[in-house]
Parts: sequence; structure tokens; C-alpha cells
Amino acid sequence: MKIKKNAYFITGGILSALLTILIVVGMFWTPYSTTAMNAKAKMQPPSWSHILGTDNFGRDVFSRVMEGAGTSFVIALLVVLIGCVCGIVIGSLCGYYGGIADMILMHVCDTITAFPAILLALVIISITGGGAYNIVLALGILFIPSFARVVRTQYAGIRDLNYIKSARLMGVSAPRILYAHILPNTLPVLIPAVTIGFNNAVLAEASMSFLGIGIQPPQASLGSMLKDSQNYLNSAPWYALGTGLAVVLLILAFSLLSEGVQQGSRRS
Amino acid sequence: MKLVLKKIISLIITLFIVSLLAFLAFQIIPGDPTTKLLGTNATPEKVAQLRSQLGLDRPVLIRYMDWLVSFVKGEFGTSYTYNRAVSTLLADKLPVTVLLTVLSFLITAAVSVPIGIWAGSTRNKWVDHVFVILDQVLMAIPPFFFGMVSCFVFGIVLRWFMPGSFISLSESFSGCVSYLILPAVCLALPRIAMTVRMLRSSIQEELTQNYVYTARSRGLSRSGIMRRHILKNAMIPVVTFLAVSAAEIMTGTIIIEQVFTIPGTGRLLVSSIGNRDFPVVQAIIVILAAWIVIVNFTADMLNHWMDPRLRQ
Amino acid sequence: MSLLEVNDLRVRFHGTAPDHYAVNGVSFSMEQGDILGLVGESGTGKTVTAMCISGLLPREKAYRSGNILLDQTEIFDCTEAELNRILGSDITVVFQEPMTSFNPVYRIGRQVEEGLYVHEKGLDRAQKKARALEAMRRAGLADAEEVYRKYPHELSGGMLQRAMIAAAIVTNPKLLIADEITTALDVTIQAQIIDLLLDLNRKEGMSILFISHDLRVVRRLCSHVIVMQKGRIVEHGRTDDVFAHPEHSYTRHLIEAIPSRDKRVNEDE
Amino acid sequence: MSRRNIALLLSSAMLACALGTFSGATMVMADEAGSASSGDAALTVGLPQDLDNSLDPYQITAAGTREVLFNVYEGLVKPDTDGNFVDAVASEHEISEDGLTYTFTLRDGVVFHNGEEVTIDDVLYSFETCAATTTSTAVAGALSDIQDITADGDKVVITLPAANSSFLSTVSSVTIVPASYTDQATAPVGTGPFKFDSYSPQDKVVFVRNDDYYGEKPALAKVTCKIYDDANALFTALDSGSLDMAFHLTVDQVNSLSNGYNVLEGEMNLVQALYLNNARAPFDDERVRQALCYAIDTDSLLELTEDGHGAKLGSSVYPSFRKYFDESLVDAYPYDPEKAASLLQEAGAEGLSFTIKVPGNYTPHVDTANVIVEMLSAVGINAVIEKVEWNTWLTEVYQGRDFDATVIGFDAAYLSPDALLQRWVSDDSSNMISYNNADYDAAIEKAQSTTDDEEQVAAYKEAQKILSDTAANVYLQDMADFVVLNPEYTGYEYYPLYAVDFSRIRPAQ
Repeated sequence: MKIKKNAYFITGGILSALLTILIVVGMFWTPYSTTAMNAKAKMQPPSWSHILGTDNFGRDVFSRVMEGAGTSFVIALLVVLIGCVCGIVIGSLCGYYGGIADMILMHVCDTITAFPAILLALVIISITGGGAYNIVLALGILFIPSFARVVRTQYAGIRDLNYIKSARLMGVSAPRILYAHILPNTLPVLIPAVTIGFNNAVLAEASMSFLGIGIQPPQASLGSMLKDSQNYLNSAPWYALGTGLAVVLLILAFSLLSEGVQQGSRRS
Repeated sequence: MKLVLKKIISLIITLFIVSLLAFLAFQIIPGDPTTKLLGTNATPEKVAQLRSQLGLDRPVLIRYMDWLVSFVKGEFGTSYTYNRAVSTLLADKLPVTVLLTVLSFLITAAVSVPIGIWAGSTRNKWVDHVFVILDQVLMAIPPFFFGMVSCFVFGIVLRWFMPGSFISLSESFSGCVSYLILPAVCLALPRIAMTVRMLRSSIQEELTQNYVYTARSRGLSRSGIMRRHILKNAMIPVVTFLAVSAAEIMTGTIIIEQVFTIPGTGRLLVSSIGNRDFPVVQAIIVILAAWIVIVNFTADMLNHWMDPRLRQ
Repeated sequence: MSLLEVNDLRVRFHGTAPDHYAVNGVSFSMEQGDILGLVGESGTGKTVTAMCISGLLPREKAYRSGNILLDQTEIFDCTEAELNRILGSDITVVFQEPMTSFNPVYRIGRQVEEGLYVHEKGLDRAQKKARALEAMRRAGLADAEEVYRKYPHELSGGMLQRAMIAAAIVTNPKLLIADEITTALDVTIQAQIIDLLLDLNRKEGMSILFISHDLRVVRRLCSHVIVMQKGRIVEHGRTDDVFAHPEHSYTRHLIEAIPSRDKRVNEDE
Repeated sequence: MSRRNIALLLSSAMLACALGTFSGATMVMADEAGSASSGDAALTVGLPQDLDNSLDPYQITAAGTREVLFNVYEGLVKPDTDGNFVDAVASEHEISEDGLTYTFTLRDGVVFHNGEEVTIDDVLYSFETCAATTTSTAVAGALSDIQDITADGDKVVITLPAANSSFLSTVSSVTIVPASYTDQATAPVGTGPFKFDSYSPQDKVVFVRNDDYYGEKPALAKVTCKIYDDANALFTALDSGSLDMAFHLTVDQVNSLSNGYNVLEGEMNLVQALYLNNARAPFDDERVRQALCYAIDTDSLLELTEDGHGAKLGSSVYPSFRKYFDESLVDAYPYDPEKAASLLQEAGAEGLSFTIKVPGNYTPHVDTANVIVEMLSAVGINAVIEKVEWNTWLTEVYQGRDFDATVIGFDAAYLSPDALLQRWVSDDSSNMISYNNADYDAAIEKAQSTTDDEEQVAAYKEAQKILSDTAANVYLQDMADFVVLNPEYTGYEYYPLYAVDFSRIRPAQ
């Protein structure tokens, strides 16, 4: 994979590395406490002491963005993980064995996609209650169909190739065929699906927090911060723009990386 | 034809499952409607009496059948919070959301197809990079953030547009449409980016096909080849994508209506879920799900109609 | 006056080594009514030569020198517009892969009429259809009416190739270039296509430039033959003379390589 | 022109006309909101929440609905801006020396909004129906005490078994409605300066001038109240000029206003507090409640949320009640984290954690909850906020009492301390926090039954002291209420209770 000329890969790589470092650091240390309120420092514009200014409670926006980005990042990662793992299991079984199970499961997947996403999330959350873990569960379930469908088509395609038939003839056990032989071949399709999944997960979490059903205070994610910042767009625009930029960069970094990977593999 | 029949049957089955799931979902959710209606002076006998009056004590499946029959007849029950028939509530909310969805879809199609064709047929490198970057950025911006900022920029800074001054359909159609344009654009932008990118790569792929050489050997000009040969081939995957995005747009209205305070089914759905207003939520879900399933079905049909190879 | 004259044609693709010429000084001429075979293993510059003659070689891809005269018009001097006027009317091409040479989403009839659409705008729909059906019958398609309405994926390779030929002859071109048109077909269909070309030549005096690596086909079809190796002509003459006593070792090597029954016949004689 | 060209042409034409209407329409809209010529002046107002599910005057529970319908509904008498009672549907009223008989003369020529004349039977019907169906137990209690109520000619005579200084305020809360009219819930009919015109949920409610109003006719012909369930959207609409007026804004919002509207400041007339569910452990233990009072620094809370504009409270009455307001209780619990910690230890409730349910659409309450969470975490108490829809708060918290703690503001439905204090009596149906204190019930009982003014004031103050001593709730503030008005209008005046009077607003010449 020629990396030298692949601009997307480079920019995506640098951006994601930078963001990941910021997020990991944010989990242990932030320039200011993310919760301490300070009446005198309310609504201060960006300055050297406060890079992204302060919010309506006098808290440093940059520190909160670091922590919020961490929450959003972890949630999105977990959501994609659940969606991907379950998606692979379901997709591989359906794709490989087919038959009625395949028909039924695919129908269930269609129904899940037919459901308005936020409604399913709301239903799950109203049963399990708000908070980060329940959102991860709710969104995780939502992301299974997309992965399942991608994996199923790949498996259905690869299932009849000769090297798989010969593996079966040699008595290779089914799980080994499924996950040692076929799975690696689905990677070129799976990796972009994972990054797109990550993007959608970050967006989904942000939208749910915007509707007020996502992360509940005092915990803060980029989505909930964006919602709070809407009120001060006029007097403290840096609050909304700073947070919004963080969301965009978080998504952009990984989608550029995925574009780079795709273009790299296509070209080599 | 057999294929179409099979598709219709699976469509109906999915709708059935969705309505059943929607119905069951609300049995699980905590908060019994009777506590809502009776409030604090809910004595056990009153609760029991009301439950039987509402028929809540009958087994779930019978209640589901009951609900389905009345649903098909168009009676969706009465809303708890607004104390009026759900059908009248939806009568003035659904048109707004449908108008917003159609407007956003038209903008998506009207903008992305010409740009996609132009992007596909130019050969210079820089155009490619510009489109890839633009597409990535547009898809990375959360729609409500885009709505928020455009509300601020157009509304408060430039004063071109008055967020919150929604003019209802009954008052003036043009007033309503002009208010819905900015939200529709916010909804459309990420989809325009995706469509342009898809159309561009689809055209570039078709350009490498042998039939293009045949066409050139007939003496067709470059634009003639594009118009008479490449466009239809390149549009096939794009048309299906556009049709599917019509379903996504409808789901997207749920968020956009919150940002632009548009009294559509999206906002009603969010507040009704919060208020555990089951009849309203169930009606909206089934309508939304029906819209998504029907749109996917049309996408399939369009695909078959446009590509003769699929027509066995 | 000869129909086609190629003088000292040289072609070098961008990005290849400066001294490596795909076509290195090719000159020949062709008379009206001839069937000229262009033979050689793949990669010897046959197709590149044909593409230069038909003007299909993209200008930005290669350096070209020398000149090509088709019925007194200098191909290299033509502008894009002038070229488009010649292409499809005076000169037409039939390609190797019939399955992919047709646009999958349009019916055969519309694609056979393409030449008329471009060059004879005056005709109305009915006239175009009639000309197309007539061309398809000339190409040996018995049930032309039915094939007219079909889509490419609904026809066999052989029928598609006949339709391709119909599309090429509908504008009664001066020169028909057939670039490896039999290679993708099985033997029985090949013979039918060869007979079709012979008929067209005999009945309508169609001049054909036939490019192939299959000597057996060339022997049966072509009146004259040119053998090319590494971009140069190594042999040029009447087909029978060249096959009877080939001068150049490369030609002899090619003839011996024919694995067919009739070669053994030669030995028995 | 092949089909392909037509399609391309069509799509670019669509785009052109879409953009055309976009630019053309904004001209139209620019002047629609602010038309202020007299006579047919129209005002556009923003409401921070949707109306109640029933608009029947006796069923309304939400202060937000009551404050708007103040323009539609009237009693025999109604409060004025300085808290006295002026004649409304009654042309005059007199009270006997012993305070037992009240005589109201029906004003002649008063017409309901549906055109019917107001008759004595309507008045009697109204008193009867209100006594039977009102959701406010204080009003129901006062009305049930009436010995008898008789009509003679155009007068209504009401006799009481014992004097009740706040009976006049109860009368003002009995809206006079037509006896024959049945669907008040969806299309209210009253006698007020404005008539109800139309209501579409989540969108708007429209009032029009009542041209045959007996009193001074309002200058505004039409008032359109646009409904927002999201404070941010309301503020953006106001700031962009599509609204002429909005009320109950926070100081942060007012500071970030950029459209040059006038800002009027008054009190919200709300008792904002961290209300604790006294029936649910550990808040059933007085010491835990007191610990919370010590743990919350009200002064810095005011500084953070109101830039110092709000008024501190010590109990369930706010300053506008002047003589009844007990100033001394304001600093009953100075900020003392150590004492809070020791009290918690004493009560065995270290590491206490609970949820604060707060209505998401009221930014002032959400902000206060955020500050409280932060202050409590400094003392090791872990509080989490759960934002809920307004209707969900009403049913789950207010009616269902299913909560640990909540931040809300209680208003006075009518001008009497009862409206604020009666609700904490043990058996009162709207006793949200299930407060149960015999001394408190006795003090309220005494206050309601004495005729002597000083005695009554002392009893009400004693009741407030009990609430403060037992730390029933963590009393915070009566927030500053900012009303923002388009400079093309003037004349808005504050009332000492939760009411927005449109009838005084007129175009500014």
C-alpha cells in the first residue's frame, strides 16, 4: 500500500493520532477542572488562559470538550464494537448457511432499519433508563443490521469459492472456515463499514443528547454540550463552535483515515 | 411480475412486525396510562375500573388485533396529552413533515445530479480531491449543529430568515415553503454530498466500459456519449440511493424539526414519547415505518425498471 | 487511387522508454474492395495501427508521426469535429468482445441505428428502423424484427457479433476495420462470421481491414496479408504467396504453429 | 430534445424557483411580525411550554397556562397590579363588619365571549361547579366552608360561618362561566378582555380582542402565542425578531440579546427550591434535609444563575406578599459544609446519591439543578440530573410523587398566603413532597380561622418557621423575571402573582 502519496491517509492518520492522544490525556488530566463553577469567569471569550473560552457557569470549555470527546469516543467505539461483533456473527451464519434462519434474521434486520432509529433507542432507554451504558446498548442494537447485511453479502459471495469447498472437503471445522478463512477476506469491506459505523455512532449519540435523552448531567458528551451551548450562540459563540468543531474533527479524522485505507488498498 | 408480488408480501410482513413491535414496546415501558389519567387520587378500585373501561385487562394479542382493525379504519385513538383524536392531530402535522421531506428530497436531487454529472465528466485531478474532501466534511457535521449555526448566521446575524416564525400551511403555502427551505437544505446537504460522490464514481466507472469505445467509433461527440449512453447506466445505482435517502430524510426531520421549531410529526413524536402518549407514538411509528418500507420498495422497483438485466 | 495509404507510421506511448516504439515505421496501402489481413502475435502493434487509422487513439496518450490518407483525407490533420464526421460513416470498427461492446441498458435496434442518428440526421424514426433492419438482414440475422427489440444480455455471442457488424455497415462505410472479431467466438460461429465478411466483400465490394492473430482465419478470408513483429512489417503480399513460401523466419514460425488438421494434410501431400 | 435534457432542465428550474421563493419570501416576512399601527395591532408572544391538556378554568394546574388565560377568565373580582381586588364581573362588592356576609352586585351588560348575557344563574352555577371540580384543594376548602349562597335580584349574597380574611381572593379565583356551555376544556369561554380564537398543539394559541368588553378595551386586536418546548429555540426566535415579546427569560439570555428590545425586570413570583420527597428515604430524616440546606451556598448560586438579580428565600412565601413574608428565615442555613458532613454522618447517610428530576424546558430550573449538583459533589453527595418533558414532570413528580428531589417554582394561584402554604398541609392532595407535620397543620388552621389580622400574620409566619426549621425543602430564591418587549410596544406591567396581562399593552407612539 503506497503511503507516500496517499494524502488522505496521512492527514487522517495525524488527525486521529492527535485526537486520540488528546482524549486519552483528557481522561486523566485537563487544564481546568471540568465541573468547578466560577461565577466571576462566566462567558469569557477565548484567551490564552482559556483556549476555547468559558461557558455560562464559568467552566473552561476546552477541558469540557476534552472530557466530552472522551465520552463520545468511548460510546461510539463500544457501539461499533457491539454492532460489529453481533453483526459478524449473525451475518456470517446467515450468509454461510442461508435457509430459513437467513430469511427470518434478514427480515428482522429489515424491521429494525424500518423503525425510526431514535424511537428504538428511546424505547430501550425508557426501559433501562438513561446514562451512558444504556445508550451504548440501545445504539449497539441499532447498528447490528447494517453490519449484518454487509457481512452476509460477503459471506454469501465467498461461500461457494473453490478454496472454501476444498477446505470443507478436508474436514476443516465450520467455525474455523467461518472465522479463519472467510472473515479475513471480508476486511476490505468491513474496515470502511467500521469507520462509517463510527461516524454514525458519534452522530447518533450527539443527536440523542440533543433531544435530551442521551447523556444526563453531570456527565457530559459533545452532544449534550452542543445542546447546552445553543442558548448562548449569541453571547458566547465560541462555546457552540468549539464543541461543534470537536465533533466534526472527531468524525473527519477517522473517515479520512478510512478513505486513505480504501484508496491505498484499491491502488496497490 | 412474480418478483413484484414476493416483494409486496415481504413489505406487508415487515409492516405487520413493525406495528406489533411498536404495540408491544409500549407494554414494556414503565408508566401505566391509567396513573396518568387518574393522577394522585388513583384509588385501586378506580384504577381497576378504568383499566377494564379502556380494555387494558384483555390479553395483549386481542388488544393488538383490536388496535390494528381500528388503525386500518383510520381511528388512531385519542391522545392523552392533547385530549383530542390522534387523527386530527396528525391531520395538521403530517402535511408539514411530508412537505419538508419532499422539499429536501427535491433539493437533494436537483443539486446533486447536475453537479455529479459535471464532476464525473471532468478529468482534472483537483476536482476529485475537492469533492472527496467536501463530502467528508459535510458528512461529519451533525445535522442539528448545522441547523443551529445556520439559524444563528441567517437568523440573527444576517436576518435573512426568522427562525421560529413558522407560517402554517393553512395560512400561506408560499410562506410555509419559504420557511422550510433552510431546514430542508440542512437536511439535504449531507445527502447531496453522498449522491454527488456516488454519481461521480459511477460515471467514471462507466467511462471505462467497452460500449463507450463502440459509441466513439460511431463518431458520437463526448457530450453525446455522456447523454446517450453513460447517464442511464450511471444513474441506476444513484436513483436507488436517492429513493432510499428519501426514507432517511423523513427520519432526519425528527431532529431538524426540534432545531427550527417546526410543528411536524417529528417534534410531536419526541414529546409524545416523553409524555408516554402511546396512541400518538404508535400512530406515528407505523406511519414512519410504512413510509420507509414503501420507499425501499419503490427503490427496488425503480431499480428493476431501469436495469433490463434484472428483468427476467 | 488506393483507398487507404499509410506512410511511415510511428507511435510511442507517453511514459514508455524513448526508443520503445509500439509502431515503428509502418507503411502500406490498400485498394478499394481488398480484404487486407494484419497478422502477428498480440502486442506487435496491429491494434495500435488500426486505432490510428480509425482515429480512436487518444491524442494525449501517444506521440504519432507519419501520415494516413483515407480516400484523400489526412486523418492526423483532422480536428475532433472532422474526425467525428468520418468515424462511423466512412470508416467503422467492429471490436473483439461482442458481449461488452453493446450498452446493456438499451435495445439492440437503437444501438444499430446509432450510426444513422449521428450521420444521417434527416431520416425519421421509421426510415432509420427500416435501414437498421435491412443492415441486420445483410449481416445474416434472419429474424431481424425480433432481435431489434431484444436487449444485449438476451442474445448469444454470435448473434451479438452479427448485430455489431450490422451496426457497422448500416452507414455503408468505405472501410470496415475488424479488430480480432472472431477471437471471442467458438469455431462454428467463427466460420459463419468469415463467410458473412466474404459475402459483404463480394456482394457489396466492402473493403475490410481484418486484424487477427489466427492465421487460419486470415488464410481463408484475406486477399492480402501483412505480418507484423515488434511494431514493424516483416512480410507483405498476396495471402497464397506468403503462406506458400514465407520469406521471413517469423512468418514461417507462425505458420508452423497452426495446430490444425489441414496442416497434416500439407505433410501428406 | 431527448427525455434526458428535459429532466436536466426541469431539475435546474426547480432549483431556481426554490431559491427564488427563498429570497422573495424573506421580504414578505420581515415586516409581518412588527406591524404596530394602532387599532389592528397584533402581538406575537413566545410561550416556554405547551398548554395544559384541559383549558377548563377549574382544571388548570400549570402556572404557564393560568398566566396566559388570565386574559380570558375573570371572577366577580380580579387582582390589580398592586395586589388589591377590583370589581370585574361584579359592579360593586361590600363586606359586613363582622366579615361574615359578602354582597356582590352583578354588573349589567357583561357578555360572555359566546355572546350570551351573564346572568345570576351563571354566577351560582360557577360557584357550584368550581367547588365540585376544582383541582386546587385550598379553593375547594374555602368554598365548602360557605354557609349559604343566595341570589336576590341582581345581587349575590354569600354568608360564611367564620370570618376569612382571604375569602375575597378565593372569590377572584372562581371564574364566571356560562352554565349552558360544555366544552371549556378545548374552547374556553369567559368574560375577559381577550377571547380565545384557536389552538393548535405544539404550534400556537391565538387570542383576539373582546370588542364588547365592559372595561377599558385592549389596544391589541390579536395576540398570537407561539409554543416552544425548547428554551433555546424560543430565545433564537425572539432574538431574530420573529417574536415581539417573551417572559421568564434568564439573566444570561437577556445579556446575550442582540435585537435592541426593551428589557423589564420584576420578580418571577415563584418559590424556587430543591423540593425533597419527605416520604422517601433518606429524605424522611430531618437531619439529611438540613445537611443539604447547609451544603448549598445560596448566595453563590444566585451569583451563578442570576448574576445576583434573584431574591433569597427562607421558606415557601416570596417577598411580593410583603407583610406575610418572614425576612428572618432567609439566612436560617448559612453555607457550612462541615456541619452538613457531620449531620450526614449523624444520620448515617454518607455517600448519599439521588436523582434530581427537572423539567427540561425550563432553563432557570435546569441551570439551578446543575449548580446544586456541583455544590453537593464538593460535600461528597452524588446527585444526578434527569431532564424530563413538562407533561411527564406533571404526572410523575407533581401528581405521581415518584421522585427523589426536583427543582421547580411554585406560584400563588391567587393573592393569599394559603395559595402557597395550604399545599404543605399533611392531607392536601397537591402535597407533592408528602410533608407531614402536625404543628404545621395546626398553624395553618389557626391562620385560616382567625379574623384578627396580626394574629393571622403571626400564624402564617409561624407556619413558615416550621417549614424552615424542619428543612422541608432547600429554599433557594424568587428568580428575577425578565420580560422582553419589542420597542414598538409599551405598557406591560407586572402583577404580584403569576399572570401576564396583554390588555395593557399598546403600540408606542
